Amino acid sequence: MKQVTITAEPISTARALEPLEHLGGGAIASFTGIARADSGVVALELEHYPGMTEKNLNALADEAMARWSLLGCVVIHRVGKIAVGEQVVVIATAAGHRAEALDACAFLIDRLKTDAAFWKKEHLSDGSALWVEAKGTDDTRAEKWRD
Amino acid sequence: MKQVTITAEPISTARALEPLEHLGGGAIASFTGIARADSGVVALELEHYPGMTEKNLNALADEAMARWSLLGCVVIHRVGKIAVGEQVVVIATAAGHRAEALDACAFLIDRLKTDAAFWKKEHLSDGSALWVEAKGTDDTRAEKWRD
Amino acid sequence: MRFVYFARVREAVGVDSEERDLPAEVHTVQGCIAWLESCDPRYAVAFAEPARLRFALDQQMVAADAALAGHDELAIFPPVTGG
Amino acid sequence: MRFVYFARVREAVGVDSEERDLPAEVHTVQGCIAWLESCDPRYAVAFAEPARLRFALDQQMVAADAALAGHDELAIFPPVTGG
Repeated sequence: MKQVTITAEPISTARALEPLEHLGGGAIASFTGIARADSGVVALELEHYPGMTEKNLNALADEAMARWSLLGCVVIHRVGKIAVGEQVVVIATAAGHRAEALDACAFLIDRLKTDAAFWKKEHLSDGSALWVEAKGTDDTRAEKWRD
Repeated sequence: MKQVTITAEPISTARALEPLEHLGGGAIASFTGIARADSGVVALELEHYPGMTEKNLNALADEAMARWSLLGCVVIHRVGKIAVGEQVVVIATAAGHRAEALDACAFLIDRLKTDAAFWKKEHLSDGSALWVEAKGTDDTRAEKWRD
Repeated sequence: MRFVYFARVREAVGVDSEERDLPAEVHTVQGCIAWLESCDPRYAVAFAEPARLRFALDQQMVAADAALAGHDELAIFPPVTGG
Repeated sequence: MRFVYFARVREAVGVDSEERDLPAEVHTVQGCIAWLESCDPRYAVAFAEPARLRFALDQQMVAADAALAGHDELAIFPPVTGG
């Protein structure tokens, strides 16, 4: 079971977990990314490359499914304007045992950060906005999954 | 924010995540353990040591909170008879960034398996029941968090 | 001393817990195990595999050679299997 | 060739996408960049930091020296920052 969704509507970890809860697996892991109120940030704006971003996420989900023999994998990413406190991304994985579910979940969020065509802008309380810079630490974390 | 619960009632990841969703963190991770239908298993029965088990879980939660500067930590473990497909344990962590939330969540479930006073019995479809043996691989995974 | 048992050990002993006065010569967890085994064969069955026994004194995990002095409750159980 | 731009690059170029006929001597992604820069100063601004540009040909990530032959769409954008 694989579900990849890019949506401009609010997303929810609880709803993302539902399709994974009755696959017969003994383990489900999830990661939720939330818009943080960093220094004056009131909202994020997420841009993506329609078509390519879906391909990126499907490729990552397929890789995780195969590498960890997952029973299920859900990747949901919100786009457009996202208020502080709202969910930006939800990853959820189901597997027979915990190591597979946990590792696949960490893999998916680490690699999504470096491999999927999304760009994030921060809207500040003074009305200005600035594009978020890619972080070297993201590359480092993503790199550890290549072997 | 720390919540440790041992209960004989059904538990839910969605409800466990709620108190973590508005702490201002950018990352929430969760792990859910589900009773698996292994070879003839129809239900699990979880026994615990009232008093000591709560201390074990609180000690693990405190250690995770301090080690990864968590904003929140929820550990919920069900006891008593648990039908196949139902949730046995839910761990959820909230932190500023993903590495802390993910690592703390993995730490908590790995160490819960070796450090918390729970014992699991499998009820089989033929009416028999047997105690689950502790696994050496659990010790190995728990060991990697000691430094 | 109050003894409490869990899981496979509890089933083999046949009770959840019991209160017993210890002989003067019993000073350690291991001493309790040996003494209980001498009291009744069901303890010998319950404690048959020492490598698969764990102990807690007043809800703190301890080794088999731990001293009983100052403690009220000894729990005897198999390795834990939660989660 | 259809050009598409995202994020900071899109804002600097001023359009989401555009269709342009390439001169015969432009064969690579890097060649496109140099040629666009020669067309209008806003491309020079958009492409000012080559180390912070990424490219995709028909939605496949490619390096700056990738050949254009057989492709219809070149996307130019900064490093991704999703999640």
